[in-house]
Amino acid sequence: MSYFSDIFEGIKTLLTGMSVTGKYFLNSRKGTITQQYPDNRETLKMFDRFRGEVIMPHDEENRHRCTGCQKCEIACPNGTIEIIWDRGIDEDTGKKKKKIDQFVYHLSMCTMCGLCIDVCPTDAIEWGQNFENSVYDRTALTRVLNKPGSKLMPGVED
Amino acid sequence: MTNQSLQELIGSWFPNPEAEKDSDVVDVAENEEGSEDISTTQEPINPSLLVFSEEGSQFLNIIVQPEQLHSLMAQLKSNPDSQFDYLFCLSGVDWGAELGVVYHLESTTHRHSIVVKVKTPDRENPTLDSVYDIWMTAEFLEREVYDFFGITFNNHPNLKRLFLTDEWEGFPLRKDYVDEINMVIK
Amino acid sequence: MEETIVETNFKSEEYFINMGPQHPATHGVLRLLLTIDGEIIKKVEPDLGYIHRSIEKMCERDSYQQIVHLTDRMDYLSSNINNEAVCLAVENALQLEVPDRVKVIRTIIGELTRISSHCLWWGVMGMDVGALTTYFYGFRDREMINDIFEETCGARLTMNYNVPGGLMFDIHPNFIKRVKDFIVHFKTKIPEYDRLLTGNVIFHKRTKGVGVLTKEDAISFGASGPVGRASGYSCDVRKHRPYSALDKVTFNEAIKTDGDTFARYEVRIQEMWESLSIIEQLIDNIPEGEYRVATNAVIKLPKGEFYQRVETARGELGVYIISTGTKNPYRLKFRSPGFSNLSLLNHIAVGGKIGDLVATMATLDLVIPDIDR
Amino acid sequence: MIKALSITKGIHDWLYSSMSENMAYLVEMILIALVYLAIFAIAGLFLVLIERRVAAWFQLRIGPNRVGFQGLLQTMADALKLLSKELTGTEKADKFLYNLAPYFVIITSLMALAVIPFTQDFHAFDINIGILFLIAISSIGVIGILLGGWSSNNKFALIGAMRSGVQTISYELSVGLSLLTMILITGTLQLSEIVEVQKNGWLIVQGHIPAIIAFMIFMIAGTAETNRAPFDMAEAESELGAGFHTEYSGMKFAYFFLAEFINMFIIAAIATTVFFGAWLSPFGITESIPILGVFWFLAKAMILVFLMMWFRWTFPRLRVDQLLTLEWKYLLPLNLMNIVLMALIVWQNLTIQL
Repeated sequence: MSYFSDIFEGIKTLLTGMSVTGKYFLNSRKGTITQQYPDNRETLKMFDRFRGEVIMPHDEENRHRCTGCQKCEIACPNGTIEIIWDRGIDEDTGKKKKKIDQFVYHLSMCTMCGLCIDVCPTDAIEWGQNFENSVYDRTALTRVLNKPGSKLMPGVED
Repeated sequence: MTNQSLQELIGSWFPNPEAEKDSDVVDVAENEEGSEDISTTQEPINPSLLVFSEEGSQFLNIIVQPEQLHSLMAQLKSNPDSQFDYLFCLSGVDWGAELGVVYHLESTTHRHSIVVKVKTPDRENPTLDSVYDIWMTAEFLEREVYDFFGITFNNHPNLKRLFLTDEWEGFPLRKDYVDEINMVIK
Repeated sequence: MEETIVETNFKSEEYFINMGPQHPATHGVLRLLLTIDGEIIKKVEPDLGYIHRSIEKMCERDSYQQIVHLTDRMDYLSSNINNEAVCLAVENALQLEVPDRVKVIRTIIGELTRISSHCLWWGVMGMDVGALTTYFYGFRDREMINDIFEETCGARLTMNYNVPGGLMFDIHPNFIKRVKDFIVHFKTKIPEYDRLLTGNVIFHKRTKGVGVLTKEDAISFGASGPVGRASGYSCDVRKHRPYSALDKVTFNEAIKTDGDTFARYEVRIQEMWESLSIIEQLIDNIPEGEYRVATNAVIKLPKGEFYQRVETARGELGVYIISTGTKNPYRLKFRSPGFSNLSLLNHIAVGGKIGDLVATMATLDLVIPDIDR
Repeated sequence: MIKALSITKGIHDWLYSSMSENMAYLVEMILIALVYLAIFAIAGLFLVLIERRVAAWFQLRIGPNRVGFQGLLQTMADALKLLSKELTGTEKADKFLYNLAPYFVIITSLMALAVIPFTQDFHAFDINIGILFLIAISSIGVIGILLGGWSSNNKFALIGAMRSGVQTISYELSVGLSLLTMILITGTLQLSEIVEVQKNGWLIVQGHIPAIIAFMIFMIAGTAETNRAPFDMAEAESELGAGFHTEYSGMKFAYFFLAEFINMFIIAAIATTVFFGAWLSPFGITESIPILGVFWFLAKAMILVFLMMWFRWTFPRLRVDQLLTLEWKYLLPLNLMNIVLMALIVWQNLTIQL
């Protein structure tokens, strides 16, 4: 009588499946896996290494660590980074030296591969944890990372 | 099988009629030059029409003339000692002067691998034999090569553009392909 | 006078259907041209190239470090294994010996990637045969792995964690604990997967005897990964050509002989167990040491040809580099598993119903960017 | 025509006293129709919301909880959005049939709704062939699906429609036969009388083993009849995109959508009436307060609706040929055997009377 045993076996497997979903239904209050995203902004913290965007940290005196060596520009696969540099006169030595004018970062082209940060000899750029990058105009995604009037931190090049 | 014995075996299938004349050349080690004709005579110790090389590669490389490609491939698959039944990679290559295809073969029974290379100097209308009837996977792989390198395969059941549209001009993976709008040269 | 011929026989007519490029079952932008007679499939013709980015051409102008990050975008579900493949190829070409620590970490993350890919596949497989809830259960477990990746590598999907010479940075201090938590968690979840879907009688009816691929055809079509192994063809690169730390671990190659959709399903479920066992063997034994060997800033490969095979979640990935000794590869070819697996779709789907085609495609586990490199 | 509650009785008397008999009759009919349209709309929207919440809870999600308290107004907002949507369609569609199809579907479900005995007094249309009427009406809905799929000039829609036709025609048998099994006990087709019989115990208790089998068959066949997963061949979104309503948009799509949920409710309501004593409370605890009958009826129906949702969010979909195998090889023979068994039980007076 495999006809009837098939039916019973079939019903048994179906009930087993229903028991799995039924268990989750009963525990649905605490088992929720989705996030209530815009509501949990306060508590939502990204991991330290999260790659949201490239930033250039500045200290209190508006100084950064970028020497304008352009290694990141060469390492970038997509032409995300453009460094506009000029020659400035170093205050201490009085010699002419390369310094950055604008560190342009096109977030719209960035694939977050991390090669620029990996290759940077002075740790001038690092990952920012901001992930809310949507804007109304894509030109807003082109950013100048060095703040206006910022200078090179002393002692970086040594 | 070791590369050495494979080389002896495969070399014996395509003996070189020219080498028959100076019969004291029995060295089958490396880099013999072959000529264009297929010989019907069986001279197992003679050097072969195929060019063997292991330089700069982890596999045994065979360079074969386009005319012998299909018969070589058929033998590689069917011979019980070689049994290369798994074509795991088929790549088109633009060597500058000539276009070609590289076949990576493996035997699932003997677990040895081999590389077969075929080149054609005709860049305008390059034509090779299809190996679709030997390994079915070649149908798609050859279409891909046709799409990007423009190499036509004889006896292919359905040779048309696979990735690109039918109206596409040129073959993008060739070295001389120019597309000033879409290609970003660094 | 004209003769009128009256057709007396009832005739069925074959017709075309465009399945995709926007279709729920094609998982991306794959277009299938179906020739159908009623419900029965007569021919399946894939039309590709909707998202082709010509990664192989891009590689010819990129440095070897930059190539690695492009491979994230091929089979994005096993991105770390793709990275590993290029890195191994470059390291082998340079004859660079990476530290054991790197090998072990690469293997652990690779196996985690495989589990996460299979979790996603399991969810989507259920969805394709109509059980929508599996999708969320699969994603729940995948989320844990993604969190591990995010903490250690900084990204969830396109991690670019491997660089030629080792890893971009060391593992996060929480890594080992989180992985162990995951193992404990996931060991209770696979039996649940079995109860929900594997044992289900409707699922059996939908998958058994559907899309049968014989061993000979599997080899001839170049099928690899779970698709090949379900046909009884031992094609696990991890077993036959172990790379990284895979020669230090013991695991079974999941092989089934039926070659149908259910066999492919079972192989993947079993692979999750095997991957868990590999991670368990390694997670307590991560050797101390460097996480990276310094390479030249500009990597130049010696003249020659290099081929590296790895086993991604979908099958055998090959990286074929032809180098002329410059900083860019002369030609770089990716042998992608999905491409070969797609090519056999017509062979095994013909004669089935539309529902069979969907179930078959689900177990081929196609990732379209992998095909449209 | 209507056994009115006291309020409705008041309206009834007022209407007949204030205008001529024919006029009052007409106005009363229109009023009843409007009431049922409102029930249709509210119940449909509510069931959609329930389905979404239940699905979310099965799937470890939260579900809609933004619009209104706990998302109560979410489906209302969706309906408003659908109202404002452009009505698209294919160029070569058969416009007349294409536009007609949704009305077939909603009118049949409205008609079926009229026969449902919500409680003793809340019962618009209590004819003596109630069950027969329900079976007859519920199979007209498939014409709407067939027309919609055929006329929209889309191959996916056509396949969906054909599958739906095959499916409904087959499963109609099982629905009918399983109800017939129960009619052997009641001896009447009139719904109110079927409920009367159950004062001695719900029919699923009275008929014990064959009744339980009939109930299971009815639930399976009923799920199939409403084209819901695991029998949602007509839609099968992973195979056919959206099936027969691929080319419908805006409110026309919403009609199909609402009708599907109302049909689900109707199947649950029939099962409640025939197997679970309709408005009768368990063990007669609130029999003295007749107005609570609506509550009991809806509670029982909702449990069955939940069961159908549980099916939907657990099981994979069957293939179209397996669907027919299930009907013709399993359900139909079982059903026929079951009728004989039930006939024996009724003949030998083996029913359990409480």
